[in-house]
Amino acid sequence: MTLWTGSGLFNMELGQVIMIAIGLLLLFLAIRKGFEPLLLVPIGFGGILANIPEAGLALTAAENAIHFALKSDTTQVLAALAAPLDVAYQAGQAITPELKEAFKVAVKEASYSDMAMANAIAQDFGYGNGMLYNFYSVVIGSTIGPLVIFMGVGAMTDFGPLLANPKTMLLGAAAQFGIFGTVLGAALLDWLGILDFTILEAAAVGIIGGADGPTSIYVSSVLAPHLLGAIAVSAYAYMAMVPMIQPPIMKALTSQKERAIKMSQLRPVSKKEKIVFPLVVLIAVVLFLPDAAPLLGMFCFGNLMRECGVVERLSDTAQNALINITTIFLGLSVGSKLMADKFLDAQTLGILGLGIVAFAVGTACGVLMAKLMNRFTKEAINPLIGSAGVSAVPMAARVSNKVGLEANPQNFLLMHAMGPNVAGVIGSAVAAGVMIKLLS
Amino acid sequence: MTLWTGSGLFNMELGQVIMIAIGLLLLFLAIRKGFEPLLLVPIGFGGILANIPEAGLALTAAENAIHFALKSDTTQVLAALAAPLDVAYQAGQAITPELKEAFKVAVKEASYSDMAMANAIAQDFGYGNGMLYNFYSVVIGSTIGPLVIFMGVGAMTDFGPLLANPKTMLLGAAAQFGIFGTVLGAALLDWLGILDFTILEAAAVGIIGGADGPTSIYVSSVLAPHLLGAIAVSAYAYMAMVPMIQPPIMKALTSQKERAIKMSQLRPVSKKEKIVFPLVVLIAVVLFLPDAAPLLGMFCFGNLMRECGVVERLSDTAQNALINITTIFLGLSVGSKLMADKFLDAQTLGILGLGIVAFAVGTACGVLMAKLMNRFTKEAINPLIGSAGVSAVPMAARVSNKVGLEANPQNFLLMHAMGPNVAGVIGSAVAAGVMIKLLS
Amino acid sequence: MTLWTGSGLFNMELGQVIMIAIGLLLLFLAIRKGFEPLLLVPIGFGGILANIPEAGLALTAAENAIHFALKSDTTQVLAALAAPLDVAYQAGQAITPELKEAFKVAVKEASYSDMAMANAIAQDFGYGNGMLYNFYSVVIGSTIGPLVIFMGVGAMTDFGPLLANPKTMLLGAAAQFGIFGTVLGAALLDWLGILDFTILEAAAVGIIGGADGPTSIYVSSVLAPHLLGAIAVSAYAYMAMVPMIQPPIMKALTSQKERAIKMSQLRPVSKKEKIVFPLVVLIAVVLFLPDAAPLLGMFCFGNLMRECGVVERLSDTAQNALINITTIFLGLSVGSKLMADKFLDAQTLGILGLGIVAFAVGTACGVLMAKLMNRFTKEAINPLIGSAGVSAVPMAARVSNKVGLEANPQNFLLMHAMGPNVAGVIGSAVAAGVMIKLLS
Amino acid sequence: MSQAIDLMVAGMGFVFVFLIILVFATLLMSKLVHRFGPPEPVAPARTPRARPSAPSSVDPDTAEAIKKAIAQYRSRHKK
Amino acid sequence: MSQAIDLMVAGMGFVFVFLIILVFATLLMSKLVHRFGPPEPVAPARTPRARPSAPSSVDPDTAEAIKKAIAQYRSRHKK
Amino acid sequence: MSQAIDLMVAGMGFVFVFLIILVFATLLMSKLVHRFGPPEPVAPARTPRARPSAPSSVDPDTAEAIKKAIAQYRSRHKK
Ligand code: NA
Ligand code: NA
Ligand code: NA
Repeated sequence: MTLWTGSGLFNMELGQVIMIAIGLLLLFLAIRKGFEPLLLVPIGFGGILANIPEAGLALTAAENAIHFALKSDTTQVLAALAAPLDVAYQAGQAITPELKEAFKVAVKEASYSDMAMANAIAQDFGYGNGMLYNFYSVVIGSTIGPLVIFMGVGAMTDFGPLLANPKTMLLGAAAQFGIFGTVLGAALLDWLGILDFTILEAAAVGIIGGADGPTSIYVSSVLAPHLLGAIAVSAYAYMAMVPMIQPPIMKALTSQKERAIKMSQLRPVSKKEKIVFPLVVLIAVVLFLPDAAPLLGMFCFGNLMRECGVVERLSDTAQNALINITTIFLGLSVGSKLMADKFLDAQTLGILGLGIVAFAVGTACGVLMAKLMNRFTKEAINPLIGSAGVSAVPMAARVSNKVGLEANPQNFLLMHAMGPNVAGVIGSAVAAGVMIKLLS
Repeated sequence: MTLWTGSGLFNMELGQVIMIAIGLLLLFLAIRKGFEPLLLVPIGFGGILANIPEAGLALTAAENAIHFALKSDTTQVLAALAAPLDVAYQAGQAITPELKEAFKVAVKEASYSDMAMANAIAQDFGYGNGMLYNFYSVVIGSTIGPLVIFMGVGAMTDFGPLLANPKTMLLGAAAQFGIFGTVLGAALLDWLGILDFTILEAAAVGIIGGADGPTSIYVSSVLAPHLLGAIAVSAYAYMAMVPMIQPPIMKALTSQKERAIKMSQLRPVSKKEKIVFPLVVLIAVVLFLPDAAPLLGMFCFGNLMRECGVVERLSDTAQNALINITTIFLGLSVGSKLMADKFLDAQTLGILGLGIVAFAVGTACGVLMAKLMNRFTKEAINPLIGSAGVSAVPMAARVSNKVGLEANPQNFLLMHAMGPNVAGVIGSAVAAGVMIKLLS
Repeated sequence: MTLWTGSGLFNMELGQVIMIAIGLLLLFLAIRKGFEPLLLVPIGFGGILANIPEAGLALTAAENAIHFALKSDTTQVLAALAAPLDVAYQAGQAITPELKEAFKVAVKEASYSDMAMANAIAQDFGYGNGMLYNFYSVVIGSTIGPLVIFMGVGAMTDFGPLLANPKTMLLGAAAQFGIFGTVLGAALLDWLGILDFTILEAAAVGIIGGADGPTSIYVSSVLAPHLLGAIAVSAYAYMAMVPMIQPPIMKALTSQKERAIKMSQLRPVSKKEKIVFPLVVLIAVVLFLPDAAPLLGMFCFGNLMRECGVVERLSDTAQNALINITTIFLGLSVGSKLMADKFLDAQTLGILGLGIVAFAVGTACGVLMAKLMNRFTKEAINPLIGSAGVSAVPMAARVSNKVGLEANPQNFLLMHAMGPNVAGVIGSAVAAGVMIKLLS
Repeated sequence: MSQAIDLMVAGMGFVFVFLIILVFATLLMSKLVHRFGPPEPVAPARTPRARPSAPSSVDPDTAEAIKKAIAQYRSRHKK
Repeated sequence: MSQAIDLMVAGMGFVFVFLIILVFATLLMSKLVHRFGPPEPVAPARTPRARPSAPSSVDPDTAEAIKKAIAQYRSRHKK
Repeated sequence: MSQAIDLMVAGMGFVFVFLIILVFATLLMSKLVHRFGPPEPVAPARTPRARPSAPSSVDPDTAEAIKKAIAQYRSRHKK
């Protein structure tokens, strides 16, 4: 009996069925279509795990205790939990739908200390945090996961092309309009009454336009953790779709002649410049934007380990074992935010819709900026490399190269696009720092 | 003086001497006899560390504080700790043997919150958790360790042979009788008054019959953490002894003719079937047994990473760096449960005795089930592959193969035995889920 | 506006500028001069991160809350934090320099429980622990980091040369006079009123003489965490300078003839001796010095994994992925202790001065002990191998070899010096255990 | 005691039910994959829990070949 | 809405200011490095985020060579 | 000051006692191992803290051999 009443089939809700289907869809996209599989395989799988009925893998001890106590009328547990959560309830009182709602709201609005107390009480009664909740709090709640990934990305990034032509950094700046344009879009939806977005939520949604996975996860975990699932899925999905999203926009904004512009070969960059560059970025962060310090600090640290040549052991581990381990748990943790009652919401649709706007706006602004720069610089700049400013490393640079080759089969833009591409990573980390500074 | 009164030689108790000898014995078995060295080397070493007198490596801050305060008459510390632990004691009162006993019992029975408060007070007085206690709470207390190992095992498992002949899964089911038969045995010992086992303890002991290390550790950490040391040691020791335990049982239950049965070659299995299979298992877990979700979810996740072909980086890390790191700390953590006052107990003898019964029963039921199936299936089934259903991957399958070769030198059963062998892993995880569901 | 008033440039203090310069200097020494780069690159970078104005990366949530509340006159936050920290303050009261000082002192002297409560309150107000503070508490606060490094070092250490000639262990003992001589020196400075050092601080400073990174970090994190930054930097810097510090002392204390002494070839050592040796050391720790158990236990565990030959997977991971990951975070964590207000202090100068004394004394005592032993042993001992007793593996042994070759080009001392060299690691871990036992 | 019997009955029953369902689900899955999936080259069954063929490692054959190569190399280039 | 506009103005402004400063800082840095640094052999620009040339891994060329070696070895040493 | 002297006396004393005991324990251990252990092939002393001969890595000799092999291979198979 317990086995049957406790089974998934008996307790399955429609939302969970839908979310499991979405999880399977993400796995399909990742495995068959090659959509950012390193992240979407763990996210999709984590999403399925988070929606297993009665398993409560993504819930805190307190939430699990409330769920089971409400189900089995264990009023004593409910009464004990009611106190720290500030719910009006005495042991023995009847369990009404209003009460369920009251607990739900209370959990959502509880302060850090109250929640900690409620969890301790739940653990006294033998309930525990779900596995995915533990992963989430260690990896994302502490912000360590995205930062370690960013360190690994730093250790994999070669700033050579950027150093050879630093002015392409401006393309990486322009493309960040994708972020702030989307914030504006979200605020507009809110103003028009179509969807509700607080300014914090709007900023978190906007970061999708940064086209950078760890930055998106970091910012949304700080500004709007309840939207993290939708934002991360949206960011990675659109990053995978960059080869579909960008080319039409790039072609619409450029003439055949512009696309055929050949750029002069990049100068060689010395080892020493590469070693000093991450320190230059770090000093700029120190002086101008301390709130970008965690993200850009770890990024520069990874890059310094890569370039300095004396800590290859560490650089190697940062690029392999460490980033892989973190990716596995980061993905599962993001998946834990794909729970039906939090994900199946009009906001999610809005986020998916705004996400593609973000990419399109960022691409367009990058291209337009490149056209503008082309007027003022001595050496010609092919406007196609502007689109790479959104980051989505290295996909966006490859798209620039491909579109360039279509216009002129002798035109190899890959290296030239790599400059704005990695500048886009810095640009979105800076934008992230600004938003965190101004809003939190 | 302090050096002498604080030395191991001055404070050594007989139990600790015995436990250190047991630790050395485990190391000997692991290193010289090749008994599951990957786990038994860290477990044995951890067992020695846990029994170093006065070092308190496996104790909480509160336990360390109580130990030293009782020893040095620091009544102020004792009084401070007495409050949350609900011991009747005032600063200045004499320290009696009864008081020592009262503290010991209080620590054992303290709730999660009370213990947390006592630890905080002990840390205020400058005491800290022992190293092994920290390892234990991070790796096993959080259940993360066994789950990560299970993920790695999933990433190392090839379900091909099982997919080629799915009905051999029933052998993996039958062999789980080893688990429940042992539960019954423990309950019988309790009923006869020979040993005391609660139903939770009996279930935890039974899981030894699952012949799967991480499952044993996971289940006993949930149902009976105080028995974890004995259960894990018993499980790994008997898994290493499978080549001695199984053959006599297999030969006793089969005729020479049955043992010589040749099985038809397995059909090739497509990549796609291998990718979809972990998802099929996952969906079955979702629908029927949410309580097996942590174990089987991580197992299927590991296997999906292995088979999907697009996340080789992650699969590789899950099978190497990650599982190795986790194994080191898991082993030391299990070792921390080999403390004299918890291990040297009649229950441990019972556990060691019941463990071998568990393996024998599981083996026998697997073989008998195979004989039964052989009657009803078109294609012949060699009953020797039934014994592989206990899991103990891949040792049990090799035993099947070896005994098969003895009967018929042309009879290669290894691949056929691999099916029930990995089915046994699923089977014992399911059994674990059922026991956790019904008992906790 | 917020961007400008929150920028580093606007808030930069002189101390932070100096510390950032010191961080850059450490990076320069590590990258250009090859000074222990594996540690000094992360330490230097962490030091810069820790001193970014307004970023608060190395501060607790409570410290961050106090900083920003004092800056922005948020008296409500201050009042809430004043309670657990025992500061006399009511919401609405004016913020005076005395109040700032009072909070600073209160944070420094708060007990573990009070600090935990203050942090919880700060988190209720939306403040969080800095990234580096989180790293520090996980990696060093828990003592896990140095212990894991020590395990990895154990897995990389070959005790063969020591086993071939065990009496060279005495050289590793004599060189520990560097530790205790420095403790005496620090106490002398205190007694003369030149600098203030409590006995705990003096002991922590002395451990620099152990010439062993993880031991230094471990001991100072236990005895005097506020000095950890200076002690670790001093230890690693002088270890890198061993080839400059040692030769003059070695030459001053030995005659040309002594330096030219040829030592007989080391006997071959069997595998079995190497397997048993870490267990012998462990048993000695069990019997005589439980307080050295964490350090020497993990060291012996690593060495047993290396030598036993049956857990190569684990040994390999302990020497690579695991030690590299730990080194990255350990270095950043040590860097978090390079904050201006804690580092720029007369004590730091004292520590740097005493550190070189420590190395010199240790070297001298090792050489003198070797000369003494040479009188009483049958086989000749070249006094140059005595200096290797300070540890600083394998640099000090190479120095012995080099100075030996200068005196006699046929004189290869490397292997003979390796014995005292690894004995020095054991010796300083023993000294660490004694100091922790007697002082904490 | 009776608890243990209940646990055994429920447990073994459930294990069998679950794995029987899984047998049928697997058979169905294989059928569906073969019907709807495009034909693909088939991989032969490998030994389970075998060491992964990690991209960074050198397989035994290679190792052997390399050894020979080194031996030859050394015998030719005696220093 | 006005908050979002403010955020956009401040944000884009800051991003541009920051990266423009970085452009000049980088140009200055390169100049300083070239002036004061001793000449050194120059590395050509590589593809960013490429797999590291991990010391423990075998590069494609080697892999190819090894494959050939194995093939030869096997053909010569048929068991 | 007197605390520091006490610490030094106790500390150095203990370090010496401990390591002297360890010397004798080690000598005894070696003797016992040689007496009771069956003879085994003996490994020569290696450099401590040396890089482990990680199974996944390629040793210098091999690397050299491989390089030669590649050079030959390339010179023969010019694309
Ligand atoms: Na970007
Ligand atoms: Na099993
Ligand atoms: Na030392």
